[in-house]
Amino acid sequence: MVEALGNPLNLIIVALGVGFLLPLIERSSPALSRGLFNLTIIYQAVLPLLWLLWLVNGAAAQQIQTAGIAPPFSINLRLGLEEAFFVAGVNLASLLGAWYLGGLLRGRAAAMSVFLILSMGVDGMIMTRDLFNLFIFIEITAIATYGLLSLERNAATLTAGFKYIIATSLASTFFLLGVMLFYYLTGTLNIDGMREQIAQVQGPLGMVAMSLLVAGVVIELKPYPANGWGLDVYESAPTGIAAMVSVGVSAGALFALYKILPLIEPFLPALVVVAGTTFLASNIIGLKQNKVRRLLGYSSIAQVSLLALAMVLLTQLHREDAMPLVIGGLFLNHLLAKAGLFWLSGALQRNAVEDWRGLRANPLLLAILGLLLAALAGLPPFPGFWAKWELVMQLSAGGMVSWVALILVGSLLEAVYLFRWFGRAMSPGVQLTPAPAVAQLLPIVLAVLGLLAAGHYAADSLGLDTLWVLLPAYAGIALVSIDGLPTRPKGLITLAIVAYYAYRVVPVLEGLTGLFGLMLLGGGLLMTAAGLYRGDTRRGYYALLTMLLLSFGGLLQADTSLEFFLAWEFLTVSSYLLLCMGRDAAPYTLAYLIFSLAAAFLLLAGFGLAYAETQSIALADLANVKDGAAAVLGLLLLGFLTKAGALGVHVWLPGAYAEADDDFSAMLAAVLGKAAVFGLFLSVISLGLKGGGSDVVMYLLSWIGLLTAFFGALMAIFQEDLKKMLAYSSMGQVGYMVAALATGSHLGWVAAGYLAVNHLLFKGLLFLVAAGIILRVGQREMYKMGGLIHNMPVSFFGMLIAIIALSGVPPLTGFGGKWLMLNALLEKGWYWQTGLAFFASAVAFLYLFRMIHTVFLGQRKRIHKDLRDAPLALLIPQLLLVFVILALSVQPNWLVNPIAAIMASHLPQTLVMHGSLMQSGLGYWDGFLVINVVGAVFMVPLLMLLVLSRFMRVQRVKQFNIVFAAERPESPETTHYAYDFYSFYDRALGFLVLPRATAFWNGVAEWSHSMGTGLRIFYTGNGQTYALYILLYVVTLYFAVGGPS
Amino acid sequence: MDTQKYALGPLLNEGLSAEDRDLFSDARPVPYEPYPVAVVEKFVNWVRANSLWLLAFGTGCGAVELNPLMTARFDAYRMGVQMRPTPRQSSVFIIGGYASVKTLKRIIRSYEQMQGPKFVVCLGICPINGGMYWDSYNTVNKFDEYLPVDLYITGCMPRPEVLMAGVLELKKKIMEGRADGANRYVENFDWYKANQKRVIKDWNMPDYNW
Amino acid sequence: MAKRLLIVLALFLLAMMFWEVAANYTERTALTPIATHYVAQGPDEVGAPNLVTAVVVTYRGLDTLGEVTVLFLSAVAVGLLLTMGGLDQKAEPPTPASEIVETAVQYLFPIVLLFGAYIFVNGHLSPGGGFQGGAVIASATLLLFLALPRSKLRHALLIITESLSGFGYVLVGVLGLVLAGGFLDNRVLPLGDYGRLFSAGAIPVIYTFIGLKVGAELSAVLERFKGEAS
Amino acid sequence: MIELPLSTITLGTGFGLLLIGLWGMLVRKNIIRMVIGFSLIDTGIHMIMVSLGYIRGGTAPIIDAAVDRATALTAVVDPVPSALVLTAIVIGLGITAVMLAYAVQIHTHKKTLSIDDCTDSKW
Amino acid sequence: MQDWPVRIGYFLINLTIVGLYGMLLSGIVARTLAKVQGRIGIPVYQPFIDLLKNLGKRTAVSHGAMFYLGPVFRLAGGIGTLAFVPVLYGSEMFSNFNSAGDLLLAMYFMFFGQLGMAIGAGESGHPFSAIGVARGLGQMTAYEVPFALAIIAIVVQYGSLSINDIVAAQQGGILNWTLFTNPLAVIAAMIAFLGMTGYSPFDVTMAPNEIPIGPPTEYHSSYLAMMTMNRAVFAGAKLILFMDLFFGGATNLVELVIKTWAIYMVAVVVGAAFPRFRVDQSIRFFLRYPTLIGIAAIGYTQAVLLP
Repeated sequence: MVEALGNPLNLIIVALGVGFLLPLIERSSPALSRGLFNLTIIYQAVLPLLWLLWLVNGAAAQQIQTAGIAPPFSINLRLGLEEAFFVAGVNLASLLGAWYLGGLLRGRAAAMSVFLILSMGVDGMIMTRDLFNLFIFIEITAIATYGLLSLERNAATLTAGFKYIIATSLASTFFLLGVMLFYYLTGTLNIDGMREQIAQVQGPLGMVAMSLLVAGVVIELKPYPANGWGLDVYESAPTGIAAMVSVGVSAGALFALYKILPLIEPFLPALVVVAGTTFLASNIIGLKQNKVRRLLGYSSIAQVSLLALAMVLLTQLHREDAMPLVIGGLFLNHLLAKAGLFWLSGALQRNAVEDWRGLRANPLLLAILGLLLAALAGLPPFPGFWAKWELVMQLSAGGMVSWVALILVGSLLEAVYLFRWFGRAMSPGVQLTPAPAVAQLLPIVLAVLGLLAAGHYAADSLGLDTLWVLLPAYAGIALVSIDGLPTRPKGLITLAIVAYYAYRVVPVLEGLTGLFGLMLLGGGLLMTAAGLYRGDTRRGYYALLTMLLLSFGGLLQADTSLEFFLAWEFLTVSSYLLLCMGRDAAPYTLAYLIFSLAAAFLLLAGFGLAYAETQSIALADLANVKDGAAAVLGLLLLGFLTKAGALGVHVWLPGAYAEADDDFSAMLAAVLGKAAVFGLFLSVISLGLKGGGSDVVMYLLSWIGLLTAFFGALMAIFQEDLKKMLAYSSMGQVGYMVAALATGSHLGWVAAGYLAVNHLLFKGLLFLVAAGIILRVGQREMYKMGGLIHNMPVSFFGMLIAIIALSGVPPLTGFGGKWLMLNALLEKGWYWQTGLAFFASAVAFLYLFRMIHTVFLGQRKRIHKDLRDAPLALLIPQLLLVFVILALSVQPNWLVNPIAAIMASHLPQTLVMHGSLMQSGLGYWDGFLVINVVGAVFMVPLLMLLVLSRFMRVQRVKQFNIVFAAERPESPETTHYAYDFYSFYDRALGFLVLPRATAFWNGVAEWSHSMGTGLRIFYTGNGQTYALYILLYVVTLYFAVGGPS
Repeated sequence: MDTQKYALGPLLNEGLSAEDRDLFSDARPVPYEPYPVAVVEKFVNWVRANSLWLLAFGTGCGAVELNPLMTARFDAYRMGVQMRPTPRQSSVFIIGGYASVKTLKRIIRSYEQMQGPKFVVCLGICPINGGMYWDSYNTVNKFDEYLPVDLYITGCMPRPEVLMAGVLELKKKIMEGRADGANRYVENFDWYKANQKRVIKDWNMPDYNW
Repeated sequence: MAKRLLIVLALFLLAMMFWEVAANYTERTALTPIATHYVAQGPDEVGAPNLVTAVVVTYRGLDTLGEVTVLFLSAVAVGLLLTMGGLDQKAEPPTPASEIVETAVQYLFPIVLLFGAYIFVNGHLSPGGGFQGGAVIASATLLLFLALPRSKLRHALLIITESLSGFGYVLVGVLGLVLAGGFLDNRVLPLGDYGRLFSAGAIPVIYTFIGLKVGAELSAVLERFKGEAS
Repeated sequence: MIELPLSTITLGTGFGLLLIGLWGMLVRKNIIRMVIGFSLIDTGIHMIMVSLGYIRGGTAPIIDAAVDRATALTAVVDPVPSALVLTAIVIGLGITAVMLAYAVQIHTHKKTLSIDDCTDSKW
Repeated sequence: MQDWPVRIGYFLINLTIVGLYGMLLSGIVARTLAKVQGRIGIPVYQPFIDLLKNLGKRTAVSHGAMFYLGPVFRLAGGIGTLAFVPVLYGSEMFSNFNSAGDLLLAMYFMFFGQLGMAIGAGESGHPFSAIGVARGLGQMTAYEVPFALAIIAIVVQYGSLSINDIVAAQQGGILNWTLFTNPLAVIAAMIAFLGMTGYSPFDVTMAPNEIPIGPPTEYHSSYLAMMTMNRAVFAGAKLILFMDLFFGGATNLVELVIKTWAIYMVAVVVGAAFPRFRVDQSIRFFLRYPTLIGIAAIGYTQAVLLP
């Protein structure tokens, strides 16, 4: 009995039997029919899952014959691992879909049986090994879909349905013709039989046969531009049905393609082009889309064509062994995420993207949406991430670089429109609809859980220490579950977790990673602690923060590029979401994400190229790349530079740094930016010293670095917004590090390390001071402040120390960085760059003075009379940073010696230390002596003034007691010189900082959008035109591949 | 000198609106005493006399006579005289002729912003008795009712040569330690202030412009 | 106009493809190995003289089950589509047919039904089968509707027939799985004497189910289109 | 004059029907006519299918009095395409029925049968 | 190396010499200018009198702690700069604390006083102070470019950042001076020097007629006296630096006086002859020809001097 229940044929038998009976039972007992339906659909889902389990555990693939007669004389089916996987996936989706559709199906036995048979049809498409039988199942699926489409009866659905019928029936007609020609040529209908007889499929008939067969299947996959009909259905069908079409039917068609691949060898290149074009075109057109369902349609088509592309390319490369992960991962990802999103859009009854505003009021829904979108965009820990990774590695190894590029560009575009949607959901707005019923949400939640589980499994299959590498995600999830706690305890919990983690991790790290471990985790902890000043509700903030901080650990501990990339993506995701929490961050988050993802994809491409050459993903083996060293280095550097905000790709930076929560800005600028620097270090250490092309790359890098430094500083001086100024300043500071790294000398790398540590200290300090100011003043526009030194003396002191350290004026730490860097540049012989560095560091004075003056000095506004200093929670970390800066100023060797030792393990040491005296090839610097001399020298005039004050009555006066050309000042606002502070500089050099990069990227965006407009011109909405496209597609395929003999 | 005498508590600054009072100091000016060592005081007086920084504020028609003073013909620089654009750094205030009520207000403000020791020199007849403006509704007649004057240079208008003579006279006075107008102003502060307020109707300044 | 040109071009190119096929097509002179198996072994394995039936019902039984499913689905789909507000109900009432026609139909109707039954019952012996028989039965319904536009079918009966015969078909298939070689094996019943009505195992049974089901479904479809279905 | 084989003629006819049907589907604006076009395509396909299974000089694959089992191997046509056609016909019928039902509903909702007016969703 | 007290003592001697010399220099300059204008001019000791006068002021106001400390920073910056520059070549007594760092240290420490002063002036709340500082800093970024390029050129030329090494390389004859070996660099640096001294046409910071008188507008009394002292010390330090880098340094005080006086007179003469630039004009001026000359200097050094 048990055995009978486990028969895979039951998938067909039970569905059909029940399907036929349902209308009858409905007449006598609706409840019974409903129960039977539920039972069946559960059975349908459980059975393949069990089989999947058995097959994974070593059971043999099932060959199922019918009619008691052996194939090829009868029809046979197969349930191997891949079939079981697809069937299980589809049936799971239909189970959840049925659950979701509950209301629509209730009381409609006919609809229920159609639904059952639809998923049965897809199962059949997947399992059958007979070509004509495949046709039958295609038709079953098609007609079942036609039937279900009619559940929602309005003009749009009906006309879309009709177009769908025309298209699919034409496709199946061609398919049938192809099948018959194949039969004529090979004398069999059995696919395995045909493979044996494939030699017969040649000549003019063979060519026609193949092209018809391919066309039939490919059109089912909705290739661009012959896919308008599919999109119309996605847009207008009931969401549950659209989900089934997107997920189930496409899965069947995809598997059909998989089955016939061996039969159509000559068409593989054409298929690649078709799939690639469709993937790219759909994603470009998706950019223009503002209706969610059609958007999901474009995404569906793109994902399915990506699957097809991967499948065909891997077949071409004969890397079938990679298919389970790539195809399986991508498929599951698409299946659950896409279905989930369709359901969500249905459950919320919102179609226009604009209508999703205000969803952030409901964190659960927002979380679901975010997770599903993240999955769809291929972010970890979801299966799509692993699949894409593996795909890129395999393709790179196979030399298919251009396809890698296409896939990455397409994925990026997809992320753009998906996260634009998320951005809308994060924007403030009115909650339009009441929250949907739990019953409708549960399947979606289950889909999310399924995705997470699948991601975990996929990571397992790559042989990773899954729990450990996915720790950030799990920790995040765990903390979400205690999100109900008050804010500060959550912060303390985060601190405790991360501190323990750091305690475990940091001591293990050595060398460079140790240094960055201290910076990232230590700095992270400090900024987290500073964040405790906020007691307001911050939903999900600490969960994401934990994720962010733990991924620093992942980044540092990564031994392979996979682990590194994983941690990197975790960083991207968590920082993006944290950024989204900023009150007015919505307009800037998308740019942040796009550039972050672009950076990640550049890294991915770089790692792929490296893998292609070394066949290893170990980070240590990066150094073994020889021929492609320059290319790999270039890609990696581009990626990291994008994330670091180098000139040209900096456009995301000011908005992101400025609009994030104030404490998170500090984290972003001071700590997270160092992750990019760490990446730069890694790539330069591994690949920067290879000579040849690498030297060119490094030379370019030095210019990029210094131009970034210069323009960062120059743009900073024109900012009115405190945090924007700091943001540009950060950009400029990172530029110095980049330039120092580019020298490729011991001195330069010491300089880079030193600058990085310093930047962490003073930029963290500045952002924390800014947080305190903004908290008290409630403003970011600096000219609306002024004279706050009297209210916030400690904050002033912090900023003073920070700006002296930043400016590079001795005796504080900043000078060490400048000295090391300039020495390194001069030693390298990069004189022009050195000149630019001087200029940039001089320009930095301008914004530094402007910042401290407009905020703390000058005239205090009347409304700020009673402001208090920042809360202690903010001041303590500030004072700590001040202390560290001062300590390192007194003894720069405490910092330089370890860094020099670390770098000496990579390069011959050129920085020589004699006690506190440092010597480069050109100059020398004794930091300890300098600060002592300066200290002593400072005492002389101080004492003098104190003495003089004894003979001079010094009257402390107030802010309006100034010489004002014999008049009295009327108001602090008009007396405070702050707005457009450097207007003369603007007149002199303002032409340099016209927003060219922004204009360029806007142009790119606009260009992509108009490409979208251009590409979607094919979608006329007319069914007949679509039919014509299909016809043209068929003949084009034929003539493109072979044509008449 | 008895400091108690001047510790009469903060100024009331009644001319200011309540919110402006926070923005201006309400401290009372205090007179300074000579250095305890007489030699030092004498030396410092000599230094003061030889470094006369004029406030570049032409308050009336006489200002036109100040400019030739610095040119090649008269070259007051050689006597240690130079113009300073800010009252904070000046030590000599030359009232250039008649003082209209409107200007008087600015003169007072500028004078109070100068750091002591500071000296006032009146130029021409008008600050003495009003001169040709003696019955004008908007010109003060006896300037020393409003600010302490250390030296008068009479004439209408006095030529630069006379001005230079006046400078020499002022030097002499300073060296002798008799140019104590600043302390007189502080010691009789309430009387001066009352006089000032009597003529200046729109008193929207603090009582003492630090 | 451009579109028209494009259509002509597309069809021309398609015609070129077809021309390739037609020009290079050679008529077969011998059966394929599989067909040879069917012809040589079919009568023994399946016991049906009509080899097409043997192929349809047994060798490619799964296709046929699928085919039945397709028909079922289309009936359901038509039902779903036309349940509410089918054809315009406000159309002019059809002119009644003449008495001769009405009378003739009353006589012809059962005969046509019977003929249909004959066709599906004999499907394994002579040309014909479940689908053909079912179609004939449906044609009887069509005749009825044409002659007597106001006539109604008994809906319950249709559904019961449809469901039970479909289920019966699946059941026979499962019996094949349990009792004989595999799903849809017709040898659950003895093959019997070659060429007899009660032979070829379960084929006549299956064809009966199919015939009933197809007849019922097509009738139902016709009724839906007629537009007066409840 | 070369004598055309029988099946070539039916094959050609089938292709012809297919092309005519396609013309109908692509050019005719009326949905009903498009459905008719589809039926023609279907019929064409069926003819092609049968033609491809034809064996020169073969007869119907029914082994009874007319064809004895001994000679059957050379006397009958391939039964498989016939069987497949049977299936294909039914499927075509099913699709046609659904198309017509859609046509009915579209007419009900839009009061038109012109395919050019069915552009409710576009991009 | 001597003991600390000795070094400090030497430094104090240096400081006094340079300070007095700086004060005297400003008197000389004023007197020279007066002669140009056909006047008798001040006595050369007038700056000392003015300084003492300001020290002898008896009242002062303070706008806050930073205002109070501003002149301290300023003077410390001047003294510190001097501390990091060797006054006479080859003399231990006059080498100051040059061992603490090289040319870069001196260059960057110059900003110390300016920054502190700017913050102090900012606290005064006077808009003219802020405007003056903004202008000063803006112009500073501009003249810093030709100056830096010139410095780079001579660092390339002499292969060292150490001031002592650079001076050493120029010993042995007038033709070894940078002035003659690398004239382009010297031209660039001297134009930058004009900006640094703040005489016209680059006196945008003080600009007595429009923003009287820029950053120190609120400073007076002893504050002003300390700033005057700084002007002397700082100018001295800068002149010595320029002399060391471009004019062969000095081995004795007479040489020092002659050379620095000559360098200073360049600025004075130019200042006497030109009217003031607008700020943006000044910035653009420095970034045009002087910068080009500086670039050419590096190119010349690399192409002609190094091989």
